[in-house]
Amino acid sequence: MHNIYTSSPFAHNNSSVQKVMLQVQLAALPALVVHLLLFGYGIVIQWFLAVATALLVEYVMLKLRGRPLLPNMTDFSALITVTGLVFCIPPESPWWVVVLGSAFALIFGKHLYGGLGYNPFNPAMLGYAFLLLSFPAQMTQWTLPTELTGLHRPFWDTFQVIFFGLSTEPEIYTGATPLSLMRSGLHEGVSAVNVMMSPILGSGWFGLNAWAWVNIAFFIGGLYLLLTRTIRWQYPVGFLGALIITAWFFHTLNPDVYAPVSFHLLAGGTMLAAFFIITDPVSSSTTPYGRLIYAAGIGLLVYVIRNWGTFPDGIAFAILLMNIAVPLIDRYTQPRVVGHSR
Amino acid sequence: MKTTTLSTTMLRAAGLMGLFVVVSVGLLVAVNSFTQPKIAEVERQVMLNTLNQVMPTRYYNNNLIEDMTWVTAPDALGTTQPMPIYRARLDGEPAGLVIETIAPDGYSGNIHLLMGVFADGRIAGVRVLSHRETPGLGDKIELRKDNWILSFNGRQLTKDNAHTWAVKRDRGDFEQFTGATITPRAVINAVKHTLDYVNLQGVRLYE
Amino acid sequence: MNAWLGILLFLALAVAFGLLLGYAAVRFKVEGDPVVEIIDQKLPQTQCGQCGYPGCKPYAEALAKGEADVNLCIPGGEPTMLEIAEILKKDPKPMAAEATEPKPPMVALIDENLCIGCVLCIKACPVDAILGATKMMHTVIAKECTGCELCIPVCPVDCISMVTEEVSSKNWKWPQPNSVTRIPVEVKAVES
Amino acid sequence: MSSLWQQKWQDYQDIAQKGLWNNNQALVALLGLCPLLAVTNNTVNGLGLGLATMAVLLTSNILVSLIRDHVPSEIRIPVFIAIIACAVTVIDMLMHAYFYTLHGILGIFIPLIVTNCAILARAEAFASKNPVDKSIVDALFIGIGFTLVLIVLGALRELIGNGTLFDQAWLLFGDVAQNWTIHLPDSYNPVMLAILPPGAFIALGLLIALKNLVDQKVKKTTLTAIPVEVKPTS
Amino acid sequence: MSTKTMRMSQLSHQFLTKLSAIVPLAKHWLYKFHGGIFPDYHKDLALKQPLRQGYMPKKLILPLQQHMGEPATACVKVGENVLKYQVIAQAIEPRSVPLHAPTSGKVVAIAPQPLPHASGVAEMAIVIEPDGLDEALTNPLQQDQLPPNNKQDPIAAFKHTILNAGVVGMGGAGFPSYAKLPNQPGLVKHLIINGAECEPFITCDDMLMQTHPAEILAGAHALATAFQIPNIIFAIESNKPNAIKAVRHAIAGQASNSVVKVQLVEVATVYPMGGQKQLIQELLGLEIPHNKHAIDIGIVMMNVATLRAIHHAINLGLPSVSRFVTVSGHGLKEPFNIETMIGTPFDELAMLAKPASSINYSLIMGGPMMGVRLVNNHVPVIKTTNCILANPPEPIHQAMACIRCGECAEVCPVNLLPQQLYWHAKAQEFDKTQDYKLFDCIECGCCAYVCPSHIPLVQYYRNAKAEIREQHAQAALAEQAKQRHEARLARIEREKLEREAKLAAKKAAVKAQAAEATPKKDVTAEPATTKLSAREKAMQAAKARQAAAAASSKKADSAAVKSEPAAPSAEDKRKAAMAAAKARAAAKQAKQAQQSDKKSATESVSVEDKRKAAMAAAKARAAAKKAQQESSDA
Repeated sequence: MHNIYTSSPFAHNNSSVQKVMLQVQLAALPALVVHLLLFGYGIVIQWFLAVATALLVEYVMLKLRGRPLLPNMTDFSALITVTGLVFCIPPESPWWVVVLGSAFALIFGKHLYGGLGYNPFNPAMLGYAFLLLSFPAQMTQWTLPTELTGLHRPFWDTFQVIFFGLSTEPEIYTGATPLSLMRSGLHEGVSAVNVMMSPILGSGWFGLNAWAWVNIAFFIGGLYLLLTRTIRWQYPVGFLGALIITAWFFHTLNPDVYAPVSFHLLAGGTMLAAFFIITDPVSSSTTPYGRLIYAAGIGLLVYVIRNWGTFPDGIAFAILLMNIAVPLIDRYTQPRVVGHSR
Repeated sequence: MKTTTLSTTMLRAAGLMGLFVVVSVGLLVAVNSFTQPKIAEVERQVMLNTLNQVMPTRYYNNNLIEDMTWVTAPDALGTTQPMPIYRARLDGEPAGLVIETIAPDGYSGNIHLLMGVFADGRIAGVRVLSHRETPGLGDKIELRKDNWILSFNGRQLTKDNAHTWAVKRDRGDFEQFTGATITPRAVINAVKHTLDYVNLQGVRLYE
Repeated sequence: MNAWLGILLFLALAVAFGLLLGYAAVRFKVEGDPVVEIIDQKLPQTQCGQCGYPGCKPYAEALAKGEADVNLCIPGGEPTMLEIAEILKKDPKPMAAEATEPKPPMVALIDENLCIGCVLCIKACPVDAILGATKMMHTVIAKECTGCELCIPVCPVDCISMVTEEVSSKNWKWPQPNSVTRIPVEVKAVES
Repeated sequence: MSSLWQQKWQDYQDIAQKGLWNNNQALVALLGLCPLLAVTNNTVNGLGLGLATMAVLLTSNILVSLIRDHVPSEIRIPVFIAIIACAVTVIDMLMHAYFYTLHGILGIFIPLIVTNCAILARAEAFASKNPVDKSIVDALFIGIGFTLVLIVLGALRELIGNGTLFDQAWLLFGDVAQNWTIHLPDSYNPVMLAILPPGAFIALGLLIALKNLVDQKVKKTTLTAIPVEVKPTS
Repeated sequence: MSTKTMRMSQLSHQFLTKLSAIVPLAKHWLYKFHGGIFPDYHKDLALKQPLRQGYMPKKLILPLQQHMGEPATACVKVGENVLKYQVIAQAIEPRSVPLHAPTSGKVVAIAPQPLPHASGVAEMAIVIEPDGLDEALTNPLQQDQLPPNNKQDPIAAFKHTILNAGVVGMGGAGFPSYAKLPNQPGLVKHLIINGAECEPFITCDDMLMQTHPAEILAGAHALATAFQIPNIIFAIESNKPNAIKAVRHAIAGQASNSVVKVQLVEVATVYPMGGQKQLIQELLGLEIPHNKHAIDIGIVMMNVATLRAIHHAINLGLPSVSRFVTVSGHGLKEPFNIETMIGTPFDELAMLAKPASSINYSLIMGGPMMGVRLVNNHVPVIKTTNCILANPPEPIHQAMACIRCGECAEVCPVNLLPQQLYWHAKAQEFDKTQDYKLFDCIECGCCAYVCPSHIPLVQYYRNAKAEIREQHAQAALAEQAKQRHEARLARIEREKLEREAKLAAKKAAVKAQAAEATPKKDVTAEPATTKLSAREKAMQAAKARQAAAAASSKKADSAAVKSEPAAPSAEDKRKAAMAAAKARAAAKQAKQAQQSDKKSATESVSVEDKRKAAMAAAKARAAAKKAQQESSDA
């Protein structure tokens, strides 16, 4: 039935969910390129695998839930979810890792809650946490940058590795990420400064390691998102601010045991989280102050988990924990409405 | 009228509750006295089974559980607390030792180990009693998850082969686990230190 | 020895608590039933008697005692049934087929040409919303009519009809956009 | 006479159906979830706890039903709790003596059966209002229903999370069960999340959803719900 | 404020204005309130054409309801000839203003006509066919014949005049202007002349300020003089340079002979600058407290067109019969501003602007942000109509799920959380919407304008507000019904007691008579006491009757009932209730049978059947009543 009562306004600024999502996807491109240059073709294959999974899962779930395919399939939110996830998993992990992760993220993280807009948890991080808990062995072995191993694996080889497993010794070109390196180094009594000197952490373009370069690429993409006002400033400022302050505090306290600020900023998924993951509006706080608190909480938790937790990087768990706190944060950070006293 | 209702209600409630509690506690006392010896017996048996995992019965014929002493060796056993040592003897001669030891530098805290050492310094067996390592990564030290722990069997520690007591990444003989090198390192070190201690002490531990 | 001590200790505890509970049971007995008032607040107060009770309050009392089903209030419809079920912690029951939706508000209108002034409707009206006297024409005070329809069957000349309030710019409501998102409470089984 | 028996039979069937399905303590009433979620990372653990719970339930239901007319209402809860606590402690001691290892694995969850609200709920809601025979039937089927959920949940989680089924069955069934364990092929990569605590919640959620789905299908229902159509807003 | 700080603020303002051309974000630093948007204004469309005047419509439709408040009451008859300025509908209810004939002509109908309202409902209107002569009444407002008590009081006289002139707020909401003003002098500290006109497309105020600045100022001065207002601020948005120039010139021209100097303020161009709350915040830094009006903090804000109408009423003695209207939109080839009579149909005006294609789409009354899409295009210009917008329909965006991006909260000028409001409004959780201050929403439409999911947010809020209002109204009605029912029960109870008392008295009297008839010396005292008690009872009954009468007239409280003596036993009552319920069930069955008959027998149900069914039902009911009475008598 055509609804004859339509309400003002009859004008719109022509923004749309799709445009927002595509903007985010666009901003992830520099990181994709850097990743591709430094870690080989793995990311591309994983990305296509993830997108194919996402399409299939979206289709099946929408059919099962009896929802129309059209606006829901094309909102590109699943694309952003799996893109976030793909950057988190080792580029040459077996194909079923990314497939299971994407499927879990979309089914359990989104559709079972009622679809886009109703999910309390960040689907990408839910998928990542699922993978990390379920397949820790696969998830903690990161492909070493080609710079370091000197192995520039051709596309076809990468493809074979992902789909049929490895033929040669894995130790040669997989290893620990800077964060796990730092963890095990510190564990064995090596001082943080000395860990920083280790070849994996220092070798690369301009003396920065591959992971740092990916982070920088994310930072550049993130600045673009900030400038186009696609994301709110509270997220990166709160998150990075909290991380910098805590890291600086502890590093000043004891530089032997606590890694410097620069290390925390350029290792693991810091920048990915700051500009691409925690900025997911659905699962984050929705009030201006709330966003700042939410982001700062994640920054703090990331530092805590990195230093004292069971897993080397704490992005996923920090975000999921703060997701739980969102309703509370929202409740207590409502802005003062004009005409009301505080 | 009202006061009598109140007092009768109160007395009735108190009496009934008292009755129930007396019957219940009486029953418990009875069952307890019946099961207590049985439990003690089972506990002993279980203990023995555990010890036998690292010290097979065919190598000794004394009462392993009774022949126990405490030693304190913070450097070797990873704790300042005294740890139990069970002495296995074959016809009165020293046959081997079963030692509880701790690897203090596990990824998430202490790893409690039980190891059996023959009198000649060969390892009879090592088992993990308890740990808090990451599931899927470090927990392969459990026999239920992986056979890795069996790779200690029959090993000796000499001056020449001390450097082989390490994971392959550190140019040793032992496999490491994908994604977790800290845990096997910790276990290997703990076993190595304990073995070192046993070799050093020699027959003194059987006294 | 220990066992006896244990038994004695528990006995003492049991007796003490028994006394306490007995005392509390007599002294802190709750009188009266505030639930009636709460339910009465939720009922539409049409006083129509369609529930089989002579008014909203009696129905509320019956509900509080657990004597009545939660689904009897026809004018309140499903929303009221759900509220009652919620208050009484009972399972919702489906409404009779004609009453799943609350009816649009209606008021009685007396056709003044037909009215013979019998005062029967005045007697039937539960809220005294009909004015008139014997042999005089009657009229409904529309503002006070609850739309209970009790006056319709008693009228010997069938001069009363129910009319809906006309939509005007004053009482018109913005509809919810695409308002089709009602979630059902009861999934009705269809016998196969 | 026979009609009386028929009536009883009918009642028993009714109670059984409620206990197993319609009022399943784990899937419908959502009672006793703490032990349920904690121990079901393996089929045998689930079965063990289920049987222990059932034994307690049976004892407490019988006793409560027997004494129901003699206990004034103000002290009924303490008395019920006393009965339950007593039964649990006895079973705890017996398990300690005869199933030592299983007792060690189930650990604190055996004593915690005292606080399993399913048991107190049955005592209060059923046994204290019904004769002994019905209470026994109720306890049996509530217990079976609860145990079945524990087993299914345990099997599901063990299979997905560990790649095995009936692992450690000898803890409960003795040495005959040494090779009851079923292993999935080695190429299967266990999804470890399933045996971790979050897996318990997810698996239980899925089981509940499945139960509701079956109920819907059984009733041959037509939904009166209109799915949320996203219509063009003009 | 010293000149130095003023200069500084001017400089920084200029800098920010320049900056905002490069950095869009800087636009937000140019004004004081939260949020706001910068839509495409399209104001030049209608401004390109000169003002049109003197259009004589073929027919004038004058709805009795032109504004907020109660409708006026028609005081002319069909067929009557009316003159320009003649009162055709009177203000009888409070919060109502009279309606005047905009031109001379003949009343051709007084009937429901579609209103320029979102609902599209038809309501009573007077339709006048102009005779083209435009004959006017002289001295239409008869200011010389003020009511005696108003003569001394300038404020009362002022309010009386603008009420009689039918002046209502012409900016949008249409609040009767007299009702906005206080009754005492000195209460108003600031008069704000609202020339902000922030909605896209609309330029009628702009045009008015360009063409009649002196009249606006004259109206303001009249108001300021009557109410002794010390401060007048004239606010114009910066995107109306010609209007600013004209007004500045007019102020300069009047400065010498006016009491209060008008302060002209150029405010930033941002939507919704013209909103009352926003403009006050911008100009004075004050917020209107929740649930209060501007006048409560000493501010009166008037739209420029309203002030002109006040000038016409006070200084010229003319009622409000015409207004400036913008006719614009992308569907028109020659958009324009026009001074037209109230009652001119929209479609006639739209045709004047040479539509690009036939207007087979809905016109919008007002601007695109807060306007009303019409259900029917043949509706008249009313006193609040500022714009007729003809925008051909655009491709429809499907509404998608809210992603809580918070754009809406960023632009909300009253700092609400529209995303949360939407969530709860959609779920019909009205308590929660009120927690999130739903009623502070000004429905400006900024949130929906920026919503990337294209959710019609404002409509959700409008729906929620309407539902809440209805809920409140219904709760009040239910409470009233309950009280009346209880009062009735109390009355019936009392009447029954009275009857019983009477009966007892009678019986006693009869007995007493019988006793007297057979006199026995030793019991002479007895009948006397019986008599006495009978009389007492009768007196009690009389008292009870009085009390009942008083109580029922006052909707007696139940406390009075409880104090009545000897209620019938609960058992009896219940029996009666049950019997009644049974009978009712029977009646209901009969009714249902009748209804199902009705359904099956399609349209043509014989009256006979209906009657029979009704009779059956009535009989059942009578039986029920009887049963009730019997049991209560027992």
